[in-house]
Amino acid sequence: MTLFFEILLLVLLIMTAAGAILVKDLISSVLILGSYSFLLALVWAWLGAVDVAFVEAVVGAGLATVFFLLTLFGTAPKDTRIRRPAPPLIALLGLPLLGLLLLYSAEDFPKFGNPESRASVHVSPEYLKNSLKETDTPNVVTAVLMDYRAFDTLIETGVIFTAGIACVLLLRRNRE
Amino acid sequence: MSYQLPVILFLIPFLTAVCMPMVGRKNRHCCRPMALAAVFAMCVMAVVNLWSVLVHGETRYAFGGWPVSTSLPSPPTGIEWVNDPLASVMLVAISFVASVCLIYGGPVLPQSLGRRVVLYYTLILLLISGLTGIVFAGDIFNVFVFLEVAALSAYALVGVSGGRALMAAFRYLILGTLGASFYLLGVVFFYAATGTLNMADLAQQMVDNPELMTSKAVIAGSTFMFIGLGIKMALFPLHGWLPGAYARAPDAISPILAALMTKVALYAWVRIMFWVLGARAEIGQVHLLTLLGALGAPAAVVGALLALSQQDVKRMFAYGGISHVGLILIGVSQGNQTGFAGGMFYMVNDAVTQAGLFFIAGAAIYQHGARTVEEWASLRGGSPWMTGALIILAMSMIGIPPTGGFFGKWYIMLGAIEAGNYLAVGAVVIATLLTMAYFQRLFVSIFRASQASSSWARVEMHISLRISVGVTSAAIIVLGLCSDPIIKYFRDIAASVGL
Amino acid sequence: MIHAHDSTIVRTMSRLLIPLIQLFALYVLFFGQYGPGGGFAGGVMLGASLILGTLVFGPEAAPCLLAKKLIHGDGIGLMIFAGVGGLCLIGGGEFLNYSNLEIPWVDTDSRRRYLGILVTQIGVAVDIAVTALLIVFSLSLTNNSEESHA
Amino acid sequence: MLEHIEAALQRPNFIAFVVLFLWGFFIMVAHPNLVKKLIGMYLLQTSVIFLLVTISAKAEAAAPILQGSDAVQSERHQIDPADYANPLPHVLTLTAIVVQVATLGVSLALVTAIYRQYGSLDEDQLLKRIE
Repeated sequence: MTLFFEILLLVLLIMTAAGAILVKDLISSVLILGSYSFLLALVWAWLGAVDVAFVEAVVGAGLATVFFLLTLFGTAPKDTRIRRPAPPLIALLGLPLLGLLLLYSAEDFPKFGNPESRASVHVSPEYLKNSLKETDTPNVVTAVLMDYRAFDTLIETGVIFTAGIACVLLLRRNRE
Repeated sequence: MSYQLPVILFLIPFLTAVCMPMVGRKNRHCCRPMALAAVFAMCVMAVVNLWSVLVHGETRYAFGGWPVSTSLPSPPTGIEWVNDPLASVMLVAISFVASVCLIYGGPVLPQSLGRRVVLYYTLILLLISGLTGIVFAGDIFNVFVFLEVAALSAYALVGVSGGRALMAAFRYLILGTLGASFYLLGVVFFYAATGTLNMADLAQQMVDNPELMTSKAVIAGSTFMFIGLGIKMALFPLHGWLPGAYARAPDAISPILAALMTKVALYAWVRIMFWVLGARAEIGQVHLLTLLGALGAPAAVVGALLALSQQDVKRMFAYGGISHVGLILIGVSQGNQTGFAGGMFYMVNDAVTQAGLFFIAGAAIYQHGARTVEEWASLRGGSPWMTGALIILAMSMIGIPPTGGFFGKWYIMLGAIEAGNYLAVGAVVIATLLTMAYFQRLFVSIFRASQASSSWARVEMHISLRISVGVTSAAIIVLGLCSDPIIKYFRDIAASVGL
Repeated sequence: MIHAHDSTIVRTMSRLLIPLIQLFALYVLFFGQYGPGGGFAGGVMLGASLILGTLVFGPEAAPCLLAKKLIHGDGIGLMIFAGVGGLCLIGGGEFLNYSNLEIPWVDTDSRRRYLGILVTQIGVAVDIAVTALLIVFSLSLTNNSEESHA
Repeated sequence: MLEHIEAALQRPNFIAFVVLFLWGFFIMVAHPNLVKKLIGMYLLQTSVIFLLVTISAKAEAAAPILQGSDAVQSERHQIDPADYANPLPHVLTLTAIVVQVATLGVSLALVTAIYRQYGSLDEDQLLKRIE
């Protein structure tokens, strides 16, 4: 796999993530977050996850940025902190340790992109082989999302419904 | 018919919650009876489900008719629910506590709700259906989605009374999302190592190739899952969100949160620990269970210690809850049947006790406006129901014979002695002494009030407060009296899981 | 806080864009089984087109009034999804098992599942569109514009 | 020690995940501004999803959509799973992205309500104003 362009994409991803936080003005940091989500949609598309790239671009970049901007228009768009607070000591010590622990466990992960990885041998060939016969839908991801694991999607829609109700409950004052 | 019971049990609160905003738009007074009807129907169905599981044994429900762990050699492609003895007992406890909390919730509603009371009841029903889903789930990603439904409704319900509760709800949201992301990371690690999400299939793979357990991906995965669920169950080092959230939550909500949220997260970890990783799982040469016991002991002691130093009564009961989570973890991680049975029995009993405690704390605020320990002196003239129930609840928290608390702690200690780690026994004893201490503080402030102030007007409790407080104390006594069959029931479950 | 946008370029551009977005959203929704996209993406795009309409044409214009009407139907999408799932229970099938939905002129199991997937996608799209509107309207509510939805 | 680094270098996606995860975790916990905390939370959740999808990637694998000739081919049962990306993580990612935005919506509602009540987004000023 010619990895050069992909490494560039990953580096750009990390840079926009860092930029989203280090920028002082909240609105520009939100917009950088929007660009981060679009970059992430690019990464999904490169990895072959077309459905996810579509939803990430629409929901992750579109909807999340609209929510952020609406909140910032209603509140203070400036990060009032002039001098950035020094990061607490335990963070400077703890996080690299956690990072090393994570990297230490990288060995047993499948190599990037090898088809014989445990994840792509056990259950997913079943979806690929007989999803077209059983559900007549060429797009296997939609078949799995809406039929094989339809209950997850039902509870997923329940989560969205809860979020809508929670926002109205928290923000709408009654007019009694 | 009994095959479809789990889904009907889930659909009752879920569909009522979904159609409540539409129905409640016109007349909002119909939403409370609808919620009560839904929860009572759930109670009845839960008892029928328990009876059918006792008669017919365990059943597995495959959603969408796809092959699941029943046809195990072929890979499970669908989502599965497990309707086994532990799940049905837990469900009876959840629906009973939820219905009592809803009865209690009537007069104690946050005042400024007005027309939004419809949405308030919708979120409560969504919280209950989320918890029902976790109890039945047989698929680790399904547990994550149900955790999210329950967590999102809990964040909003904590923040609904405005003011300082919003800040507590925001902190609860940040830590809750952190916990959910850690749990999802654990799911990703398990999926990368084994390729499946079905719990039974995971367990089968752990048995088939034992070197999987020593692979770093599975070790890191189970650690992250434990950290994620540890935050959700407010285990000692990760409990930062709980006191603020429960103390600031509206009085009708803290019983539901205190009694159900942490217990169901603990139940999810027990399900993963014993049904997926297996009781004999070990990292390096150290048994996973001894690690858990080592984490449970300080949680029990420090939780009770912090409760001792609290002024706000609700915050004191919240810390008591944290110490009880540690106690249950000690019991469950002794690695023998008595410990497991004691831990599970104590979990069911603690759900009822925590609900009762927060009923009394809410009633004290509602009737006498008494928030801190000193102000509880005004309870002296309160109705006999309140002080009577407080005595029974204190006996259950401390562990005095007729109540269920005693038998739970008794079997936990028996399990610890049987397993031979006396550190855990010491932790249980110290936690009990500290619990006794902070309840003694409460009783002193109530009964030491000088004779002159006995002219308090006898304030009669609201009828629904009386019913809920009475029913909880009765339930604790009943749990205590017929604890033997329940303990034997849990022992068979422990035997079935290979303890 | 939402007031009509004054520059004519934005207004004319969005007058052209909004129907296009909605058309594309419906395409994405109904062709989610043949190509990328589906219930989630289609629903959010429907919501986004109405949000664009309210932001640009102000609270009194048609898109915003339509959005305010839509807001009250916040449970309909979920009812469609759970309803179809529940219909499979009749006749003893499992929940969400579309193959034993009794659709008159459809005989093969896979065709029934195909239709089941299509209907549930519509349910998901409606639910996510309405919730996106709900969250946007409640977030953009300021102290003065008092209007309550319960 | 060397083979650990070498093993990690073979997996660029894992390194990117670790960097994003720690960055999001640090900001979410340590940054005083509430909105910046939420941006950190967004980054943390996205990093977990990033790891989930990169597990499903296969070298030279097409998107899992069986169109035209693949559809016919699948009728005759010769679908070779190696040349299609693994669909299951995509489904989990779709669900997780929507959960992420739902949590974001509720948290921003809380932030707006807090601002309306206390008038500031900075955690330290808020704690001062609460007392």
